[in-house]
Amino acid sequence: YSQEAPKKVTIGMAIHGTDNEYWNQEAEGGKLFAASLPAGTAEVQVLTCDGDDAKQLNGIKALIAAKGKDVILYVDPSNAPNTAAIAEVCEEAQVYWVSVWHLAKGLDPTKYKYYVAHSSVDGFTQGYQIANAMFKTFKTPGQGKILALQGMLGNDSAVERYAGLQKALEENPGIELVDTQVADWSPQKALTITETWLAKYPDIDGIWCANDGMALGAIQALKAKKLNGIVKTCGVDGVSEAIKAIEDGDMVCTVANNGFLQGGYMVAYAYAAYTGKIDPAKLPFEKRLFLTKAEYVDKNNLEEYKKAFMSGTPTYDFNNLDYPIAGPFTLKK
Amino acid sequence: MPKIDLKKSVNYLSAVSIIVLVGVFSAINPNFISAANIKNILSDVAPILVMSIGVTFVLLIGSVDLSVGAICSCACVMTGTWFSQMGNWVIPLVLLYGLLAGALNGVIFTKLKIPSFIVTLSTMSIWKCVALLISEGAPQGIPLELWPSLRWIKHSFWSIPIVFAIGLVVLGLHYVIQRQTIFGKSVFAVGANERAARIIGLDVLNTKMFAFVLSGLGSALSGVFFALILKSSLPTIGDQLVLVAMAAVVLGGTALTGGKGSVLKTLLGVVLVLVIQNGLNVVAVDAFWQQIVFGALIIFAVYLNADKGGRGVIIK
Amino acid sequence: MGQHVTVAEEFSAKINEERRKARIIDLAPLGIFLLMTILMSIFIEGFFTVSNFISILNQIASPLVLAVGLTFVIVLGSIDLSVEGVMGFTGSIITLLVLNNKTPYDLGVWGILLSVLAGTLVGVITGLLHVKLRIPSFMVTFGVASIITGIGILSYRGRPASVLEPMFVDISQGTVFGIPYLTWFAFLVCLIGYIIQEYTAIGKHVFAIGENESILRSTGINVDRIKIIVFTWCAFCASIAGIFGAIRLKRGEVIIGYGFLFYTITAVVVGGTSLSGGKGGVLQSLVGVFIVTVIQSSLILLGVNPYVQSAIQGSIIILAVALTVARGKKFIIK
Amino acid sequence: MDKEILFQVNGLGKKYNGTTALENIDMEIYKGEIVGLIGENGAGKSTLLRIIAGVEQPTAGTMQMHQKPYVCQNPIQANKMGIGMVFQEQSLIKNLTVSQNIFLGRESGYKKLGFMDWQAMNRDAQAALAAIGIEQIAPEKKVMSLTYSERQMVEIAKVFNMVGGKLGGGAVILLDEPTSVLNDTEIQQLFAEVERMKSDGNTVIFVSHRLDEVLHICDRIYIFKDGENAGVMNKQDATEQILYEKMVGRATTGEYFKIHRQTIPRHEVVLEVKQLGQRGAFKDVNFTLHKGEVLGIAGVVGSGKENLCAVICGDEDYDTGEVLLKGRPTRFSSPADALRAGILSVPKERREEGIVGILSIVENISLSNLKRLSQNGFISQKKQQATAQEWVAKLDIKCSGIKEHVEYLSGGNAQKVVFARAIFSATDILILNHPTRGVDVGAKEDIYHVIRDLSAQGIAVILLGDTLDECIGLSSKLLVMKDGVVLKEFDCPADHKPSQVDIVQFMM
Ligand SMILES: Nc1ncnc2c1ncn2[C@@H]1O[C@H](COP(=O)(O)OP(=O)(O)OP(=O)(O)O)[C@@H](O)[C@H]1O
Ligand SMILES: Nc1ncnc2c1ncn2[C@@H]1O[C@H](COP(=O)(O)OP(=O)(O)OP(=O)(O)O)[C@@H](O)[C@H]1O
Ligand SMILES: NC(=[NH2+])NCCC[C@H](N)C(=O)O
Ligand SMILES: [Mg+2]
Ligand SMILES: [Mg+2]
Repeated sequence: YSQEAPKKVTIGMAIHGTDNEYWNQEAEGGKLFAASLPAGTAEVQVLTCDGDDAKQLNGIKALIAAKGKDVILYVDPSNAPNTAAIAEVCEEAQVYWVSVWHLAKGLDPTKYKYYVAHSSVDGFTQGYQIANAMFKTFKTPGQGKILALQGMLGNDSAVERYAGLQKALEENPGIELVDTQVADWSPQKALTITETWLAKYPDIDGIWCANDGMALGAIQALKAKKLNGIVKTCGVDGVSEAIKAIEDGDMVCTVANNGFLQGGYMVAYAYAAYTGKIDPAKLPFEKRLFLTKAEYVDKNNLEEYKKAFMSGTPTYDFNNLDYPIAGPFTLKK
Repeated sequence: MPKIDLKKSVNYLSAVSIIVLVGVFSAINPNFISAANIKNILSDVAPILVMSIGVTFVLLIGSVDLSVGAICSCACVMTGTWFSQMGNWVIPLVLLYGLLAGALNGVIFTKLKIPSFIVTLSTMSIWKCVALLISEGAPQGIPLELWPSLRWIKHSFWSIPIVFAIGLVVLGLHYVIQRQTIFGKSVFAVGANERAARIIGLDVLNTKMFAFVLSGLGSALSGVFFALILKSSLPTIGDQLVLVAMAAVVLGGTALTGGKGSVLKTLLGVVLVLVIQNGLNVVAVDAFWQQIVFGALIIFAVYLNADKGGRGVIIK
Repeated sequence: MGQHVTVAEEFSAKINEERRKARIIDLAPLGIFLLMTILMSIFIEGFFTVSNFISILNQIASPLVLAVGLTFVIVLGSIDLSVEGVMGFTGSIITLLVLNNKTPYDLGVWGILLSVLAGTLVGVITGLLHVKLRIPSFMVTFGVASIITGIGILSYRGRPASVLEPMFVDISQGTVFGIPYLTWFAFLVCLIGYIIQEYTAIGKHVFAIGENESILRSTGINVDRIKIIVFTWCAFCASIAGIFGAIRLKRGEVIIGYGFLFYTITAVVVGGTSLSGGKGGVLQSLVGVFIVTVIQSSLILLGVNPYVQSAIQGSIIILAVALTVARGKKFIIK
Repeated sequence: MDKEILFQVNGLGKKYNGTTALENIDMEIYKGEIVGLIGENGAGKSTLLRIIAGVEQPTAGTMQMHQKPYVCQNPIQANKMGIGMVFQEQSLIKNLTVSQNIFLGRESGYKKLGFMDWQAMNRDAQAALAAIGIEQIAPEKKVMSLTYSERQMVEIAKVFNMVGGKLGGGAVILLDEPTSVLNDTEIQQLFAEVERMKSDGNTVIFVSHRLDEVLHICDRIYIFKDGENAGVMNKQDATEQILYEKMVGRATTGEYFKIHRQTIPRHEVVLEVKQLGQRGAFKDVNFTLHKGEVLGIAGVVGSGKENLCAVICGDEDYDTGEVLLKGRPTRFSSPADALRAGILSVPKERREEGIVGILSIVENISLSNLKRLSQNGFISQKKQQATAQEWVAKLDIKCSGIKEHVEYLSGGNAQKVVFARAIFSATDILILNHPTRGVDVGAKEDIYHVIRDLSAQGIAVILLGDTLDECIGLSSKLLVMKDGVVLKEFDCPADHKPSQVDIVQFMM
């Protein structure tokens, strides 16, 4: 083909899978950004990994092999340590990339030329936040017994959010965590476990769930015993059904991770570096690593939230790269 | 006898599927057969290959080993976690672990006479637990400052990554075991007709035992590979590999019913699976469609390999 | 020579002993189940309560239905890895067909029938691919599992629908004698499976195929047809389980099937059905499902550390099976 | 006899990609006769029967029944037309009941409201068994709990029943080596039934390697050689000698059991058994086995001889007494253990215990002695193949090459492979359990030669003969067992063999 044609960039969106609303939002965010570019200059390719580090790395290498340097990557890492391996691959291939959520311990993106930016949502804070909110809704606020449903063992988000719960428990000595189980993010498992629990702990005040899916499973078990709304639940993610559950009073709160925003803006960072609009080396630390906003949602701000996010896809001005920066990020040592 | 040779070549029909797929993929995107991508595929193949080779022997005796994924995870975690203290010396230790884990399967299987499916399902859950305990439930990266001592894993001879080269050596060893040792011959006899194997005077119990040991060893090596390539300890890395490894072995042409197959065929099976996986990304199949296309291609590939000769042969 | 006991007498004594042993071994899973139930009732707080039994009966519905289908496939000597996929697929599309928050359809009962039909059709295709293309069932169902999961996800494009259909609430919360409707329905499916197994020619042919397929072929029996029927039946059962999942969760996504494959195979094998075919049956699987479910729910009740839970479950299963297998010198175990 | 032609075969041929199993076969079969079919192993007998029974399709030629063209796609069609076959290898489903087996594939007659009426089926099965004079087998029993000979009777009952509707109308019943697993009483029972079928106007085609049986019961005898029709004789014109010559293509070389080559056992005792007993099988068995000796054990099925062998070769355990190997007490934990000590058995159930069907001849021959073929722990492919080649030639194993899978060999040739392996294993003691079952006369002679060679080398043999004749002819000492105990011991020197009558009186 001719040299004159504008270079077409492939935006690789490395997400976990297509079977979850949030992950699809990330991919959609990438597509929103691509749509904001002149037609024909960018295409989006979605890579899935199902939580498997090897599959994620292999997919990224395959994409780079297929498209050469005209690739930019958005990575929602299967696990934190994978960012280090990906950083190495991208550095060698000279491919600009960004990551979200997790960062390998000891990895400092600003030491890399092609690792443009990393943004995260603070899983620890999320777990902490929903726990505190839930405790406040108990008959005697701050007093009661709770159960906890954790996400998949060995998964970063699961670990972080659970640590958040632990901190909340420390600060609320009136709350007793009577039991905790792992439901692997699965509503089905959450349903089963909750059913069993309800046989043993009929007088429970709340169930802390590490994500909305599990909370929704637990709610079905509660509904069968007509305990929904009486036993409080909470989750993280902000999937549409959880919002509905909050509206119905079955759930106390959730923290909505805004996939559109993360996907769209982070890709915008990578693209800006790719086109030379920004030089990562010259950006200060806090503009390369930052926390993005997660929307805490409960009964009080439900309507606002729905207006902003649920009726249609949000629109963003991707030229304003500072927009998603909501707080400072600290590197784990 | 040319006739026999022809028959034999039919045994390696998976090669045809590979060639067909490589052809299709490279027609869609010529970069598929670029040196870089071939290198990608080969290094992706290595960990699954070493695991599948061991699994081949277990399937050859007609049993199953569901614990390979968990042993792999556990090995990956051990390597990743202890690398900071032991450096590369952790590798032999982890291989020893794999050997013992395989032997444990073998002992429970042969001494307690419990179906292998149950034995390995149970040890799978035990090793999963151990992996989580060692890693304290979360994936840990190998500290960046230690990376220099891991450089060797990225070495490659021309376009052949060192991991694949090691995989080939392992394959070669197993091929010799399969063809030229008493154990190898016994494996086939035990798988094809255990009653006869016993009467013939073969050591059935040790054969079974050894098959599980090899499977454990291979899985541990694959865990080591994952830890070194991904530079982290991942307690769930093996979860999805059990079915993938078994599928690759069967795709190569080794029968689940035992007694028929070869580790060489396993190489083809593994390559086939990873060519499909890699190809789907290289030719940019939509994510929503990837699983669908993957499944369809697998069925198509097995169909190409299926022995259409003997209608009398029973397919289970 | 002139002893009191002749060899013939010894022989009949021995045969009787063996028969007795065989009967005990056949009943062993049931014994283990009862023993476990007793021990757990004594030692686990909250186990011996009506509400716990109901919760166990509640949980048993989906795996039981799956196990009834899978039993036939395993007795054939084949395997079906696609049950999770079919379950997720049916459980997803049904939520799009009844009153829901995503699509305009409101087909009610017809939606249920339609999705069961679709799921069952997958079984027909699996069976056809297996016997016509002569691909081992392991591989066909491995492929089909991937395809059908993909189609399931595609059907709702990653954003699961939630069910608004009031019938679902009624079904999931309705009980007879305190036992949920769904569990009754699962028992019904189990009964149908048992009747097929014991009182139809096909049921017997399935066992015969597992034992020695070539004899059936040379008798002129249409073995292929039977296999297709069995895979269809299995997919039918998986579809029912998918519907159960959707009814219980009021939400359709493919992951409602995840984890059920090994759960169910384990239950079938623990019950006494051999993976090499020809042996076992629906009632055995019923017991197996109870054993595995009771273990699982006890570990939850005990509040065992989730890390260690699966390891304990594994060890108990080994012990349980160790007590139930015949272990002669010549006994062949694969 | 009115010579009404019932079934006709014209120019029939069968090729299996490459190998010719049958070529240009012509046969005429009359109503109400018993036709014998003999031939060496692999001569094509089973193939012909399978084609007639609809299991396989011919590649050339035509068939006619009642002067009308007979084309048959499957055995059920054949049954409807009045043709039924008892297969050479057992064809019952072990986990089904006797009645379910008898009516396998014909269940539709027993449906009541869509469900099976097992009672009705059991009643009919009882009747089917009674029709051939069998009362002691309960139709609701699972086949796996039956003995082999009971299973054979069930198979025969099944086939008789399947073509039963045609009784009097001229049915064809094909029996492929039905007697090879039956004892004498059962054989007599079978023959009586065959005669009855014949007198009802049916035809029986009877395949056997026991020429005396064939001469006893058949009216005419077809002889096959290498897939071709080598002649047909009337019973009156035939003798064992003539039949033998026709099928083998050469005359018998001297007397049958090579008695002139029988050696006198050496003095050295290799195995001694004292008061040996296994609960419910046998007890108080004593004997000594010398170097170079052939120790025959005679007895009907169930006399305990099979279990005795199983104990000696390490497959089963004993409960009382002791086994002394070269003077040392031993207890084998497995056949592998016994093999290390120098004992190996040639099992009776060839398909199940003797061969590994999906492996090649090469592998099957070498499996018991891989050590001998290895150097530094690695097996030499060359040696392995050379060995196989040697044995294929020595025992005249008919095959398309040494890489052929043993499952594709005829029954007799498969047995030769098993035999080759046993000898090649170079053990001190061989247990030969029906070593010539289903082996043709020519090959039998080869095997007898080999047995004599073995004794000459000093190898001790424990023999459970396929026939009593064989047992007497080959052995130098003979134990007679009945109901689990040794009733009598005979010396069988080459010049002074006991007669069958002497022995049978202790067996029955
Ligand atoms: N399915 C087959 N494929 C290839 N060759 C076959 C097949 N069946 C039979 N043959 C060939 O046909 C020949 C005749 O076999 P057949 O079984 O009819 O012999 P037979 O006379 O019954 O021998 P035996 O006395 O050993 O039972 C054999 O040499 C064999 O090689
Ligand atoms: N599937 C097959 N493929 C190739 N050859 C076969 C197959 N099945 C059978 N044969 C051939 O058919 C022949 C007949 O086998 P079969 O066991 O029926 O012989 P037979 O006449 O009963 O011999 P014997 O008297 O030795 O028992 C064998 O020689 C064998 O080579
Ligand atoms: N892939 C298989 N189905 N293999 C068969 C394993 C059978 C094994 N003996 C069991 O019962 O567990
Ligand atoms: Mg024959
Ligand atoms: Mg024969």
